[in-house]
Amino acid sequence: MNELIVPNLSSQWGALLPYLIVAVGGLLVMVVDSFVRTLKKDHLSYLTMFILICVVIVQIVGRRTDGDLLGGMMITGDFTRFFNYLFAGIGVMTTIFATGLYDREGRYRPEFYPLLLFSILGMMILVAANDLLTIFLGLETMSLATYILVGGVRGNIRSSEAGFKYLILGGFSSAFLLMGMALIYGFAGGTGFADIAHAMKTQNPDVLIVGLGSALMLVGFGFKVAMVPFHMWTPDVYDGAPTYVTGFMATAIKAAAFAILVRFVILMQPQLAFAWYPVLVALTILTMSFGNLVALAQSNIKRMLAWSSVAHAGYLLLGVVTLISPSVGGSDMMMRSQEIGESAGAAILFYLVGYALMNLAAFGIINVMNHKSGEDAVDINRYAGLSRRQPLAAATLGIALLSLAGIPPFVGFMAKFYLFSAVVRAGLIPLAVIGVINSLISVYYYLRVLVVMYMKEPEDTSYHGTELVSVVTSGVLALLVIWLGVMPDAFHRAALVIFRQIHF
Amino acid sequence: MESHATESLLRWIVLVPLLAAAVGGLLNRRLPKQVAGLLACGAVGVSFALSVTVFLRLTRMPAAERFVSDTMGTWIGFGNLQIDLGFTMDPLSGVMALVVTGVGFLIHIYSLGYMAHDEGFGRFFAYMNLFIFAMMTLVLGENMLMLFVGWEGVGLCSYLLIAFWFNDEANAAAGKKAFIVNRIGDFGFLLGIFLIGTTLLPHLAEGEGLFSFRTLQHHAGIMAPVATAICLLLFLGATGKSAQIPLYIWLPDAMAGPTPVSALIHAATMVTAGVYMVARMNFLFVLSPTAMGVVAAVGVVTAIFAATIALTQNDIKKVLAYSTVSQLGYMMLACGVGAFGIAIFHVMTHAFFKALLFLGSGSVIHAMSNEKDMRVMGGLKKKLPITFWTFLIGTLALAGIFPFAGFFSKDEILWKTFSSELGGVLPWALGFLAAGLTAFYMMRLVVLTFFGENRASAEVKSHIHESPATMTMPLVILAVLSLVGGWIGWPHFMGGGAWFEQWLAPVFSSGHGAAAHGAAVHGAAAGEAVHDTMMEWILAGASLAWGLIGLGVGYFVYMKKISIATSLRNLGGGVPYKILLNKYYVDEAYEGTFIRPGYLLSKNVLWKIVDAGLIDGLLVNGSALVVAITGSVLRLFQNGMVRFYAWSFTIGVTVFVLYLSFSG
Amino acid sequence: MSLITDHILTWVTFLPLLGSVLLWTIVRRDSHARIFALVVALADFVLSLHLWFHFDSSRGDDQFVEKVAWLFNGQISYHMGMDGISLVLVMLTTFLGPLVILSTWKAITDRVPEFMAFLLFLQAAMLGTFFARDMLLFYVFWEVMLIPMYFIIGMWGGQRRIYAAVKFFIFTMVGSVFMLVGILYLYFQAGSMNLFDFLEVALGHEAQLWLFAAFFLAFAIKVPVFPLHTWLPDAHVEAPTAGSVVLAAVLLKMGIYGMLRFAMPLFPDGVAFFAPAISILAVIGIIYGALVAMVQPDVKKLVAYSSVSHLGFVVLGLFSLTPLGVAGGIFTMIAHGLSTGALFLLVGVIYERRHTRQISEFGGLAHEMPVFATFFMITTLASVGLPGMAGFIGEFMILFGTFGSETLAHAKLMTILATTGVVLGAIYMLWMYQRVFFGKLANEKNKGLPDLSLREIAVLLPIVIFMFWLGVRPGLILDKVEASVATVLAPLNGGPILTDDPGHHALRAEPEPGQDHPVFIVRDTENQ
Amino acid sequence: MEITLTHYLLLAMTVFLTGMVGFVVRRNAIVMLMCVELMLSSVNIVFAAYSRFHANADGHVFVLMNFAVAAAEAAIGLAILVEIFRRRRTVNVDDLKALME
Amino acid sequence: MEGILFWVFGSMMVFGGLMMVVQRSAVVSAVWLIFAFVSAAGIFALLSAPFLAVMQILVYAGAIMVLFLFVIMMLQGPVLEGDQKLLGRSLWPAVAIPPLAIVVMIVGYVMRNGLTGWGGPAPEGFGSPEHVAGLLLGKYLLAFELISIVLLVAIIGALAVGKDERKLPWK
Repeated sequence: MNELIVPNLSSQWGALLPYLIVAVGGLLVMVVDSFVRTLKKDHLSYLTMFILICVVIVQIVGRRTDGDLLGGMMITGDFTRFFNYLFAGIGVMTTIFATGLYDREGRYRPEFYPLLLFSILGMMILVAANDLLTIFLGLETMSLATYILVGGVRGNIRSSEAGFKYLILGGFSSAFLLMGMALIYGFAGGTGFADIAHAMKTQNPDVLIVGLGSALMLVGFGFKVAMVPFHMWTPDVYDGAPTYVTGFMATAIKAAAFAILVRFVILMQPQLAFAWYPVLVALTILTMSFGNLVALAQSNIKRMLAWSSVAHAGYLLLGVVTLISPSVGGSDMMMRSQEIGESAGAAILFYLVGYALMNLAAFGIINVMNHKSGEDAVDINRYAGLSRRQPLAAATLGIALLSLAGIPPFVGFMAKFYLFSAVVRAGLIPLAVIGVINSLISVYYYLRVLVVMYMKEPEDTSYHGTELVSVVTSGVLALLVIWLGVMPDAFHRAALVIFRQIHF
Repeated sequence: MESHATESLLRWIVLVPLLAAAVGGLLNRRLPKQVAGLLACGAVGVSFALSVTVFLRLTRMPAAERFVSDTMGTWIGFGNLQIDLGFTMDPLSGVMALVVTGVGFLIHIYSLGYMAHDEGFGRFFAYMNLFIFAMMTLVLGENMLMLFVGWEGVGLCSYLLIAFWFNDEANAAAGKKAFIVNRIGDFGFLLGIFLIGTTLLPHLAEGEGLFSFRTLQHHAGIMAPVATAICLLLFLGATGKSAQIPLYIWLPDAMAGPTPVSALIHAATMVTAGVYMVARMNFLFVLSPTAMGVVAAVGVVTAIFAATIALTQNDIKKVLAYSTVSQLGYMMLACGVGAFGIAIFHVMTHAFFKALLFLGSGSVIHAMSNEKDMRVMGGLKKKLPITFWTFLIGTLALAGIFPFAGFFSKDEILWKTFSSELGGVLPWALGFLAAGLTAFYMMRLVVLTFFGENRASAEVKSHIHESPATMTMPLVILAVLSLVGGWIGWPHFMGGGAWFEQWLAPVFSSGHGAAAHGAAVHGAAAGEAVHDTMMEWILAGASLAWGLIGLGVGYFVYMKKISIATSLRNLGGGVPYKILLNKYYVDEAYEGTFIRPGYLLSKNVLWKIVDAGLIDGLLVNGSALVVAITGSVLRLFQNGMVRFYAWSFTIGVTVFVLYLSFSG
Repeated sequence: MSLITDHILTWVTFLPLLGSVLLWTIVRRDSHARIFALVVALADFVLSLHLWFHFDSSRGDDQFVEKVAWLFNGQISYHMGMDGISLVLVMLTTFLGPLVILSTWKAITDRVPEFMAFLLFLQAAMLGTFFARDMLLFYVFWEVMLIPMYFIIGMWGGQRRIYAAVKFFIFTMVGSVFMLVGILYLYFQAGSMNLFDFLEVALGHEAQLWLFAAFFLAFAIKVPVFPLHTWLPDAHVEAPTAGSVVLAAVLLKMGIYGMLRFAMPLFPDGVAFFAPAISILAVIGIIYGALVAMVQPDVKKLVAYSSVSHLGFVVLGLFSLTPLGVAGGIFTMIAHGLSTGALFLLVGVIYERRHTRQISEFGGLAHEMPVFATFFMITTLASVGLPGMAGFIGEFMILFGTFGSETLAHAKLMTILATTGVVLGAIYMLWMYQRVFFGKLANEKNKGLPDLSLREIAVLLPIVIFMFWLGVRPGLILDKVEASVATVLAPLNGGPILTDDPGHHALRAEPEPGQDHPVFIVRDTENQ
Repeated sequence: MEITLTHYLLLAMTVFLTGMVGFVVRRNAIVMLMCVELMLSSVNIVFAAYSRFHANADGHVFVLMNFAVAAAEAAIGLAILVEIFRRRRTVNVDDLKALME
Repeated sequence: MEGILFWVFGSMMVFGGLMMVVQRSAVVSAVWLIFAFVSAAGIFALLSAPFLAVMQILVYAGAIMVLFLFVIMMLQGPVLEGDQKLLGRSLWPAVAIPPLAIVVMIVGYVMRNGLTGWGGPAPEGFGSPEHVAGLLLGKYLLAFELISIVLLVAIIGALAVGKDERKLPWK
C-alpha cells in the first residue's frame, strides 16, 4: 500500500550530530568501563564531561541545518540547541558533583555515566520531538534512565524505594500520557505535529476526544514537572535519590518537561487550549501554593527543595498559562498578544536557566555536606554554623537560596521579574498577585536555612562539605547567579529570539 | 512698614549668657569655682549693662517710635513663610529685659554664696546662664517663634535646675513634671501659633515675617474672626508657664530646686512669661471679650485658690510658691481686665519682692542646714537680722502695705478690676479677699520663722548663722527695690504720674484704644472721673486696711493665741484643713484621672493587648501561624503511600474529565 | 577627575559596595577591616560632599543624571539622578556611615570583616535607593537592602535576633511584592520603567486607587505606619547598635522617601482618596507610638516606639499635601535620623558597658557618667523637639503645614491630635531619662562605669553639632529641598496654603504663568 | 447492532479504568505493575482502533513501541523490586515508608 | 460476526482485568492478566491488526508475563500471600467514584453525540507485518533506533540494580 519513505539522512548529519554524540558516547562510556581495567576511578567522569562538552562544541561550530529531521520526527533549531546547551551544562555539573562522592561506600556507580548520558539523550530528543511517538520515546528514555539513577544505589533502601515509587508512578502517568496521545492520534489521524496542526486547522476539534487527549497529555507532562496533584512523588523521590541525581532531576528533567510542555501547548493552542485552560490555571495556583506551604513545614533540606521545586514548577506553569491565556488568542489583538506570548516564553526559558543555576548551586553544596561516616546532612540543623566552618560553602548555598526566594540582585529575582511581567502584561493581575504572595511565603523557608547557617552556633561540627571541587564549582555557579541577576538582558534577548523560532 | 532703628547690641544681651553657659558647661569642673562664678555673674552683668544701654537709648526716642531691632538673618525660610532670627526691644520688652537681667544678676551674686559648697557649682551656673539666655530670647525675640524658643528654653532650664540635685528622685520627678506640664501649655501655644499663621499667611506682603509681632499687630484685624480661639489657645500656654489653673500644679513641686532657682525662675522671671506673652499679644486679646473674660476669671480664681492653699502649708518655700501662684493670678486678672500695663507693673514689683522673699527664705534654709519646715524654725530674728529685716520688707510689699512696691501694683490691679468694663465687683471682691489672705499667711510665715523660740534640734541650732555678704547684699538691694520700686507707678489719684503705665502705653495703645472705646460706648463722662478718684481713694484705703488686718490677725494668731489656729484647723472636723493642706487633692485628682489611667491604658491595653496581642500576635504571627499550620496539614497528604499518590493523580484526571464534559 | 565627577552618583553608590566586596575577599584581619571600612565610608562621604556643593538648589529637577540602558532595549535603564530630597537623605546616609563604623570599634568583635562588609553593602543599597529613577532599579536596591540588614540583625543581634531578623525581612517583603505587581502594571501602561514616563501615564481612577494601595503598603511597612509597625521594635531591640542606628536613621526614611517620590506624585487620585485615612493612621501612630513608648521597660524599645511616633508626624506632613508639611517631613526625617541615630548610639554605649538595656537596671547614671548623661540629655531634647534644635523645625513645619492644609479632611482636628504627640514625646523621653540618669545610684553594677571615651565622643559630637546647627540654620536643608518639593507636589496640584494666593508666587519653582504643565524634568540632562 | 469505533473506545476506557482502580487498591507492587500493563494494553486498543478508523498504521507502530517500553519498564521495575525485596522481605507498597513526611 | 466476537473478546478482557484486580494472589492475578492479554490479541485481530495480535501474544502475554511470573516465583513467600484485604470499606467510595464519574460523563457524552462509524472497510494489507515494517524502517526509523536505546537502558538498569555489586560484569 504506502511506499517505503526513507528519510534522506545525508543532509541531516550535522543536525543529528549532537544526538549521535551523546548516544554513541553513552555506549562508549559503557564499553570503556567494561573493558579498560586500568582506569582510575574518575576517568569515566572525564570521558562523560568530554562527551557533553563535545555536544556543546559541535553545536557551536557545526552547521546549522534547522528544521525537520528524519522525516518530521524531530525538529531542530535554536530552541533545541538552547536546551542542548542547558542539558550539557547540567550534565557536566552533575558529573562533577557525582564524581566527588566516589570514595563513599556504595556510591561507586559506573553505570551512572552511561545512564546520565542516555537520560540527557532522552531529554534532547524530547525537546526536539516533532511527533507524539518521539515525545513518548524521548520521555521514556529519559525516565527509564532516571529511574535507575534514582533507585540504583545498591544497599540504600531509601534510594531503592525512591526509584520504585518514581518508576511505578511514572508508569502510571505514562499510561495517561499515552492515552492522551492515542486520542489525539485518533483525532488527527497522525502522530506528527504537522498532522496535528493541520487537523486542528481543518477540522472541528471534538472537545472530549481532543480536549481529553490534550488534557491527559498535560497530565503526563504535569507529572514530570511536578504539577499538583500529580506532584506527590516529588518530595519522596528527591529525598531518596542521591543528592546529585536530585539536582539533576530538579533542573534538567524539569527543563526538558517544560520545553516539551511549552511546545505542546503552543501546538494545541489556540483552538483547544481553552478547553482546559481554567483547570490549568487552578492547578497552577494550587501548585505554587501547595509547594510553598508544605515546604514551610520541612526540616529536611532536600525535601524542602523538593517542595520548592514544586512551587517553582507552579511559577513556570504561570508562564505557560500566560503563554496561552485567552487574550493571546484574540484575533484583533494578534500583534500585541504575540508579543505577550513571546515575553512569556522567553521568561520561561530564562527562568529554567536561572532555576538550573541556582538549584545546582544549592544541590552542589548539599550534595557534599556529609558526616565523616558518609551520612548525608539532610537535616537543616546540620548546617548550623556552616558559615564559620566553610564560609564559601555557606555563602554559595546562601546566595542560591536567596536567589530561589527571588531576592535581587540574584537571577531568581530577574527570572521572576520577567515571568511576572509577562503575566501582568497579559492582564492576569490576580495570578501575578497570587504568585508574589507565594514567593513571599517561600522567603520564610529559604531564610530558615540561612538562619541556621549564619545565625546559629554549630551543635555538631562534624558535618561539612567534603569535596572542594564541588564547593568551588557551586561557588562559580553562584557567581553566575549574581551575574545573570545583574546583567540579564543579553541573555533574555537571546531567549526571546530563541522562543520566537517555535512560536506561532 | 515703618522703618525702625537697628541695634546690634541687642543680640549680645542674649548671646553673652549663652556663650558663658557654653564655656561654663563645657569646662564644668575643670574651671575653678571662682572663675566659673565670675564668668557667670559677669555674663549676666554684661547682659544687664547692655540692656540698660539699649533701654536708655529707647528712652531717648519719640514715644511712638520706641523700637529697636536686631535681625540676624532668616531662620526658617520656606516659600512665603519667612521667620527671622532676630531680637527687638520696645518699652515692654525693655522693662522685662531690665527686670530679668537685673534681678537675675542679683540672684547670680546671691548664688555665689548659696551654692559655694555644692559640687555642681559649675553646672549650676551654666544652667543659670542658659536660663538667662533663654529668658532673654523669650523677652526680646522678634517673633512668636523666637518667643517660643525662649519659652521652651526657660522650661528646659527650669527642668534642669529643679532636677539639679538629681540624687533625690523627687527632685528629678518635680523637674520632669514642670517640663511636661509646661508642654501641655505649649500644646495650646503651638496651636495658637498655627491658627495665627494660617489666618495671616495669605495676607502677607512680600518679605514680611509671618510671626513677627509687628506684623501681627499690623494685621490684627484680619485675625478678628478667630481671635477668641487664638487667644484661648495662647492662654493655655500661658497657664502652663505662669502656673494658672489648671496647670499650676508644677510650680509648688518646683521648689525642689535650689532656692536661687526658685527666686529667679519660679518667682521673678520665668513664671511671668505667660503674663508677658498675654501682654505682648494684647492687640489680639482685646479683640475677644470672651478670651479676656476667661483670662480674668482664671486669674482671679487662681489668686484666691492658691492663697487658700498657702494658708496651711508648712514648707517655707511651698508657702511662697503658692503665694507666687496667687500673685500670678493677680497679674492675669489685670491682663484680663485690660490693664496690661499694670500687669507688667506687678510683674516687676513682684519680681523684686518675691525674689527677695525667696532669697530670704534661702538664707533661712541655708542657716537651718537645709531645713525647710517652718514648724521646726522660729526665733531667727536675732540670729539672722539682715535676713529678717529684708524679709519683713518683702512681706510688707507682698501684703500690699503702703508705700512698699506691692501696694502700688496690687492696688492698681484691684482698682482696674473694679472699674474696668471687663471687671466688676465680684472679681474685685475675690481679689480683695485674696489680698487679705496673702497678708495673713505671710505674717504666719514670718512669725513661725522669725519670732518665738527656735524649735530646731540642738545640732542645727548650733550652726545657725547669718549668711555671707554675697547673699545678704542682694537681699538688701532687693529690699530697697521692694520699697521704692513701686514708686515709678505712683498713681494719678495720689498725685503721681503713673509713669510706668505711660512708658508702656505705646505698646498697649490698641488696648487702651479698646478700653477708651468701651468707655465711650458706655458714656463715661468727666464727672465720673471725679467719682472715680473718690472711689479709688476709698478702695486703696480699704485694701491697705485689709492688708494690715491680715497682718495683724496673722501676728495675733500665731504669736499670741496659737489655739485659734488649732481650733481653725479642727473646724468642720478638720476636713477643710485637710483639703487645704493637701492642696485640694488636685495632684491626686490628676493622677487618678489622667496619669494613672493613661499609664495603665498604655501598658495593659495598647502595648500588651493591641500591640503584642492583636497586631503582633493575632495579625502578624497569627497569619504566619495559619500559613505554617496549613503547611503542616497539607504535609500530611504526603504519607509515603504510593497508592494514595496514585489516587490523588486520578482525582486530578477526574477533574479534567469532569470539567471538559461540562464545558463541552 | 572627570571620570569620577561625570559618574558621581555611581561612584557614591558603588564605592561602598566595592569596599564590601574587598572586605569579603581580601581584608581578613579584624583590625584591618575596621580601618578599611572606615576609610571607605569616609571616602564615600567626601565624594558625597561633591554632590552637596555642586548641587543647584534653584532647580527642582534631577541633577547629575546618569542613564544607561539595562533591560528591554532600554525601557528599563540604569537611571540615576538626584534632586534636593535625595540629596539631603544621601548626605544623612554618608554622614552617618563613618560614624556608625566608628561606633562598632569595640562593640563588634566577632566576624568583623563580614560585619563591615554588610554595613558597607547596606550603605550602597540605601544610596542606590535614593538615586534610582528607574522603578525596577529602585526596586532592586530596595530589596537588596534587606539582605545586609537581615544578616546584621541576625548575626550580631541579641537574644531573639533570629525572630527579629526574619520578621524584619518578611514584613518588608510583604509590602514590596505587591508593589512589584504595581510596578509591572505601570510598566506596561507606560512602556518604560522610567519614573518620569510613569508620571505621564494617564491612569484611571480605580487603577490609581489600587496602585496607590500597593505602593503605599510597601512604603508604609517600611516607615512604619501604625498597624504595620510591630516589626520595628523587635528589629531595633535585637539589632546591634550599628544596625539600629542605620535602621532608624536611614532605613525608615526609605518608606517616606518612597511615598514622596513614587506613591504620591504617581497617583493623585489615590492620594486624594486615601489621604484622610492615612492621616488618621498617622495621628494614631503619633499618639499610640508615644503612649506605648512610655511604658516600655527597655530603652531601645522605647526609642523604637518613639520612631513610630515621630514618623507618624512625617507621614501626616506628607499627606497634608502642602509644600510646608512635606518639607517639614523631609526635615524631620533628617532631624529624626540624627536624634534617633544618636539615641541608639548612646544606648549602645551603655549596653556595651552593662549588657542590659532595662530601664530598671539603671538609675543615677548621671553621677558616674556625666558626659554621657549630657550627650544623652541633648539628644533627648533634640528628640522631643526642643526649639532651637533640629527636631523642632520639622515638627513645627509639619504641624503648621497640616493645620493650614485645605485638601486634607479635618486637617485642623488632625493637627490638634498630632500636637498632643509633642506633649507625650516629652513625657516618655524625660521619664526615661529620669529613671536612667537621675536618682540615687542604686544598682551596684553601675558603680564605676567608665564615661564616654574619646572615640565615642568623636562619634557623637558631629551628630550633636548638627542637631544644633540645623535647629538654628534649617535653611541648610530647606533651601536644598524647596524646589524639589514643589516639583514632587506639582502633580498633586500643590498645597493650597502656600500657593493659593495668586498675589504671591510663593515657591521659586512655581511654573511660569504661561506654562500649562509644570516641568518635571529637564530632558536635556538625561540625554547627555 | 454494528460494532463501531466508539465501542472499542468504550471498551478501552473500561479496561483502562479497571487498571487504574486496580493500581489504587492493590498493595502488591507486582500487581500494581501489572495494572500498569493493563492500562497500557487498553491504550494499545485505542491506537489500534484509531489506526483502523484512519486506515493508517501509524498507530500500529506506536503500539509496537509501547510493547517495548512496557517491557523495559517492567524489567527495571521488577529489578528494583527484587532489590527492595532483598532488604525488606516485602513487596507491599504500603510498607515502603522510608520516605514520607 | 464481528459483533459477537467483539462482545466475547471485550467481555473476556474486562473480566480478565477485573479478576486480576480482585484476586489476592499475585500468581493468580498474573494468570488473569495473561487471559486479558490474550483477549486483547483477539481485539487486535478484530481491528485488522494481525501483526499486533501476534505480537501481543508473543511479547506481552509471552515474554513480559513470563518475566512477571518468574519474579513472583523467585520472590516467593510474601508475594504469593497477596493482600490481606484490598481496601478499607470506607475508602471504596473515594476510589470508585472518580472512575465511575468518568464513565458516566463519557457514556453521557457518547449518548449525546452518537456513535462514530468506521467509514469503510480496512484497506487491503492493512496492519500486515509488511505494512508496519515499512513504517518502522522508513518514517519511524528514529523511533526504531530509539527503542533500542530504551531497551539498552533497561538492560543496564536491570543489571545495575539487580546484580550484586561484586558480580557486576565489569568489575
